[in-house]
Amino acid sequence: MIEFSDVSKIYGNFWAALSDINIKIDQGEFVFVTGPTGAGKTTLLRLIYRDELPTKGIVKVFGHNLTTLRKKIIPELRRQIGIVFQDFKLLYERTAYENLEFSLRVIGIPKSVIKKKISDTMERLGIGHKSDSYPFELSGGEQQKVSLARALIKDPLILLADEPTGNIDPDGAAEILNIFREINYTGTTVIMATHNTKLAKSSRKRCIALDKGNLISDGSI
Amino acid sequence: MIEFSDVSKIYGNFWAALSDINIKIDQGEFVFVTGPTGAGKTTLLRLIYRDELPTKGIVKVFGHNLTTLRKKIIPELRRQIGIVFQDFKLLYERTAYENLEFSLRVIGIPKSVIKKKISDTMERLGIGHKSDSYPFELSGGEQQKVSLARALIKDPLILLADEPTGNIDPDGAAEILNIFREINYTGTTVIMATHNTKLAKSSRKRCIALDKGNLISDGSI
Amino acid sequence: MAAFNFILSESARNLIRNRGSFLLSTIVQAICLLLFSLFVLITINIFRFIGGAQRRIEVYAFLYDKADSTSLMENIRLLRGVADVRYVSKEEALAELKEELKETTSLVEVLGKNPLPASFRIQLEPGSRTLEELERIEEKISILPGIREVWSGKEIIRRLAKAVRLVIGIDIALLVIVAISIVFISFQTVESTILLRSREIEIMRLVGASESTVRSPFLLEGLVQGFAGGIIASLLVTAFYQITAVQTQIIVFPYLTLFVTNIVFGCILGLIGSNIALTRILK
Amino acid sequence: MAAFNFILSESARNLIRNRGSFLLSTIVQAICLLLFSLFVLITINIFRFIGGAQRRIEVYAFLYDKADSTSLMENIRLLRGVADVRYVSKEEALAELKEELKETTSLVEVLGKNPLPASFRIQLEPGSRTLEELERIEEKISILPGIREVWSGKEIIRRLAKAVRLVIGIDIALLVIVAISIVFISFQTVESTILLRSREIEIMRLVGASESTVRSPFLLEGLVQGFAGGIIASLLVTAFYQITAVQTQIIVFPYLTLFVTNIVFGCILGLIGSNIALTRILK
Ligand SMILES: Nc1ncnc2c1ncn2[C@@H]1O[C@H](COP(=O)(O)OP(=O)(O)OP(=O)(O)O)[C@@H](O)[C@H]1O
Ligand SMILES: Nc1ncnc2c1ncn2[C@@H]1O[C@H](COP(=O)(O)OP(=O)(O)OP(=O)(O)O)[C@@H](O)[C@H]1O
Ligand SMILES: [Mg+2]
Ligand SMILES: [Mg+2]
Repeated sequence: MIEFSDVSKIYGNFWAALSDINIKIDQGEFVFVTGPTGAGKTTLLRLIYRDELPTKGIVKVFGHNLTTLRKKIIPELRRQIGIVFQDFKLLYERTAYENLEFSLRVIGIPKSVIKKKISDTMERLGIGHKSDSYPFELSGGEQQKVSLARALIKDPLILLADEPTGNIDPDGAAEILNIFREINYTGTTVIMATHNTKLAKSSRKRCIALDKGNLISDGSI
Repeated sequence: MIEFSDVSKIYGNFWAALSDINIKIDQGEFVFVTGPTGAGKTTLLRLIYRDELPTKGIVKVFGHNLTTLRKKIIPELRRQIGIVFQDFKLLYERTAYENLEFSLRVIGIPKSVIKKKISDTMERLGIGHKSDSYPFELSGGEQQKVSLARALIKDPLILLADEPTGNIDPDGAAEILNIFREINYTGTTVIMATHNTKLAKSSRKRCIALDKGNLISDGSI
Repeated sequence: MAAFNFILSESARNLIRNRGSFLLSTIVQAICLLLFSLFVLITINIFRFIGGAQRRIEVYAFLYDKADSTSLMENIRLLRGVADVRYVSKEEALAELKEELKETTSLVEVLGKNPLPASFRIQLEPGSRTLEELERIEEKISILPGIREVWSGKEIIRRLAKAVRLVIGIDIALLVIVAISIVFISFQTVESTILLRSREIEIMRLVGASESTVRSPFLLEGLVQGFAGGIIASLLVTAFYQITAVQTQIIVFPYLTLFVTNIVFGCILGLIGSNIALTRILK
Repeated sequence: MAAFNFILSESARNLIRNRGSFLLSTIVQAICLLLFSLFVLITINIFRFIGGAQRRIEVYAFLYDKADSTSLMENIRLLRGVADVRYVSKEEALAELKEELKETTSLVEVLGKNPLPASFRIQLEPGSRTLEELERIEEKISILPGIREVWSGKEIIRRLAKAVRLVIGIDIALLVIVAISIVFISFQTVESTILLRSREIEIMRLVGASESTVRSPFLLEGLVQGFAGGIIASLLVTAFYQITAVQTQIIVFPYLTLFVTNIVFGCILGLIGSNIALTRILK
């Protein structure tokens, strides 16, 4: 379903964020991407949702070679992918509720059917009481949960979560991991980037370890 | 040096982010503020640099009652305080170097004397090679380190660090904690908010634990 | 398209958030269009005046007192380019002068004898109202026996031709300037909206919005602005119409045409401007 | 102040980043100022014309052929408000008429006898060039023996007074409109810069920038914009001066004054506009 073949990503002609990566992730897998700061975790995820193109090699998602994918198809690709951004990427001028609403309406889902969906998802993450708050009125962890809710709400085929617990306490992190496991059971491929090696280890899932752009291990640990 | 007397902070008339907090922090102390998401850690820090005023009670910093402090004095107060923001607050349109330069020039330090200082600080945090990168070209951890560098570079009397290791791997976090200890030895008061209770515990420092706006413990643990 | 409502509400949101610069740009566009309308108006009236003047071009041929007016008239009437010839006797000429000098009636009354000559007033066919034709006809008439002097409005024709060229030149120049200005203003406004919303656009794309969903609100903004500018210009033109044309009734004022033209023009140029902004900023 | 350089470079940065809307606003401001300059120009010339017309006001008193002109002249000269009296004989009147009717010399020559009356041309003192005074003097003269008829430019005076009121009214209205427009435009531009930079402002404040360091770049932006608008308007006025005044030399053109006024006016209004934006947005 997701396939990297000899993929390198070089920024600005000399900074190799990723070097010769070969990985294959099947539908329904749960994969951690670990590594220290600057290892290339975010870059790896960005290649999957075609925010960047590889400098070398081929990235295939749903069978499409992303390098040759027609521009018009990109939105359709992204609609199948839920993304939790490391920096949240919430709209500052909309409330938590409106942020979720926006992400659904932008892909053409009519206003009438989304109300219940939004409140359910927010309740599930424990931020139901914050639905009318603007991002600047939310604590760091609450913002992260809104970003998480936005990724979950569209029932994606692939969930990409970039450091989704960086601002959340250990108990909260464990809860979120449970939610990820649940949606993984329903068939969604989950890829989670984190520097929290301990969390990754304790979950006994496949773990892709990066360092300075190199793949240093791949498999359960 | 920093004194909270019966401080409550209520947002929007009903949401109590802090309730009846009494604490006293002396010059040269090293204090952790811990608690789960939404506990009020960021709010506590914001009261110290007078970004918010308490709804009730008195906050004193350097002997000034911040509620009655004249507006013209606020900049002078803030010049003594280095702040690592939870969301970094970097300027998107300036490189890492320019971000540091900006924060120094804004308080009237001439261009000529700051060059060496900036490169020294960046080297110390291991981001010297990224000085010409814009924030969007930096990984999450690297951005956090730039924010950290900006707080350290002005040799503050008080360092407020809000979740300064949220995007940094365990090794990196330990290094940063070492840097904090170093500048604490030179007399700077360090207050670090984190949900990483383990990190706080392992350092054997004073620890102010919050939950839902209430002070639940204060002392070394 | 389910996103249509969404696009509309997003556009409205944009406009409300940018209402200040929207207002400013709209006013400037309206002024441009108004300027253009006024110039079109002036042009139309100049052309009407020129047309009228050309139609009124006559060649005057003054006769000796003893000339044989009937046969002369026949000869002139046969000349190529001559449409009509009218004979004005000495008495009629005096009556005309009396008419023209209205205010000094007493002076005319005390004239002893009539010093004015009889004349032919020769009208030309439309195709012969040019400089060369006029010269040819003038020459042909002046050599006829019994003709004392021939006078034609050669100088007038020359000036009119010059005026026509000038007016058309200015018109084209102004049209180009106004069009460029309006496109530039739309471009400017939409560009700054895009910059202000660049984060929103990025996020829209990342959550899977199609290109048309991203672009439509901005195109709509350019369109609305052009439309608003056109409407305002049209209203100002209407006001101007009420003040001048209705009251004085001297000038031609194709007021409805101008009204529609302003709006159509504004819309098209607004769309072009926002389109340029979109293709320049959103690669 | 060590931050002065910093403020300058920040302002330059702002301007470069916003160059599009800066340009647009500056042009609009320039147009406003130009409009105002032109109207000042028109006003000055209208007043000069009115002054000239008032100075030329004369009362005509026509005499019976047998009247005693010398004693009458004495009497009139003694009237309050009369500055000077000139006697125009029947012959002089005819000569004048001849002069005026230049084109119809032949008509005047055939006149048998002179039908024109002799007259006094009475000039008034400056203070008496009002409607009431004119009526008083006219009445006084008309009852003198030997005076056939008195004619004065009452209607002209009435129209001039009306014109003066109108021109002053329009001037004040235009001044207010232009001033408000320029302030609004500066306000608008600076406001949108502030909104675009609100994050930067927040961060500046958090790292300890003084209020003046935060505000100065924006004030400077308003000032520079007003200044630029003034300069452009002044250059356009200069171009206009070269085209009209220098070549025709009919109109009065206090060209340097206008040049300076535009710039000063632009700067002050620009500052006011940006100041309003600052106090409104940055609490
Ligand atoms: N757009 C870019 N231009 C240039 N360099 C970039 C760009 N994006 C990332 N980099 C560099 O590539 C390297 C890998 O970045 P990436 O964001 O993938 O790291 P990461 O593993 O996500 O780190 P973190 O845990 O800190 O988020 C970093 O050194 C970063 O500076
Ligand atoms: N400006 C605001 N308006 C309204 N509510 C606010 C505002 N700022 C914070 N809050 C609320 O106050 C509570 C405490 O927020 P605070 O940011 O202090 O939490 P925190 O301890 O820093 O949490 P985290 O670990 O997630 O950063 C949260 O529930 C938050 O939603
Ligand atoms: Mg990352
Ligand atoms: Mg916080």
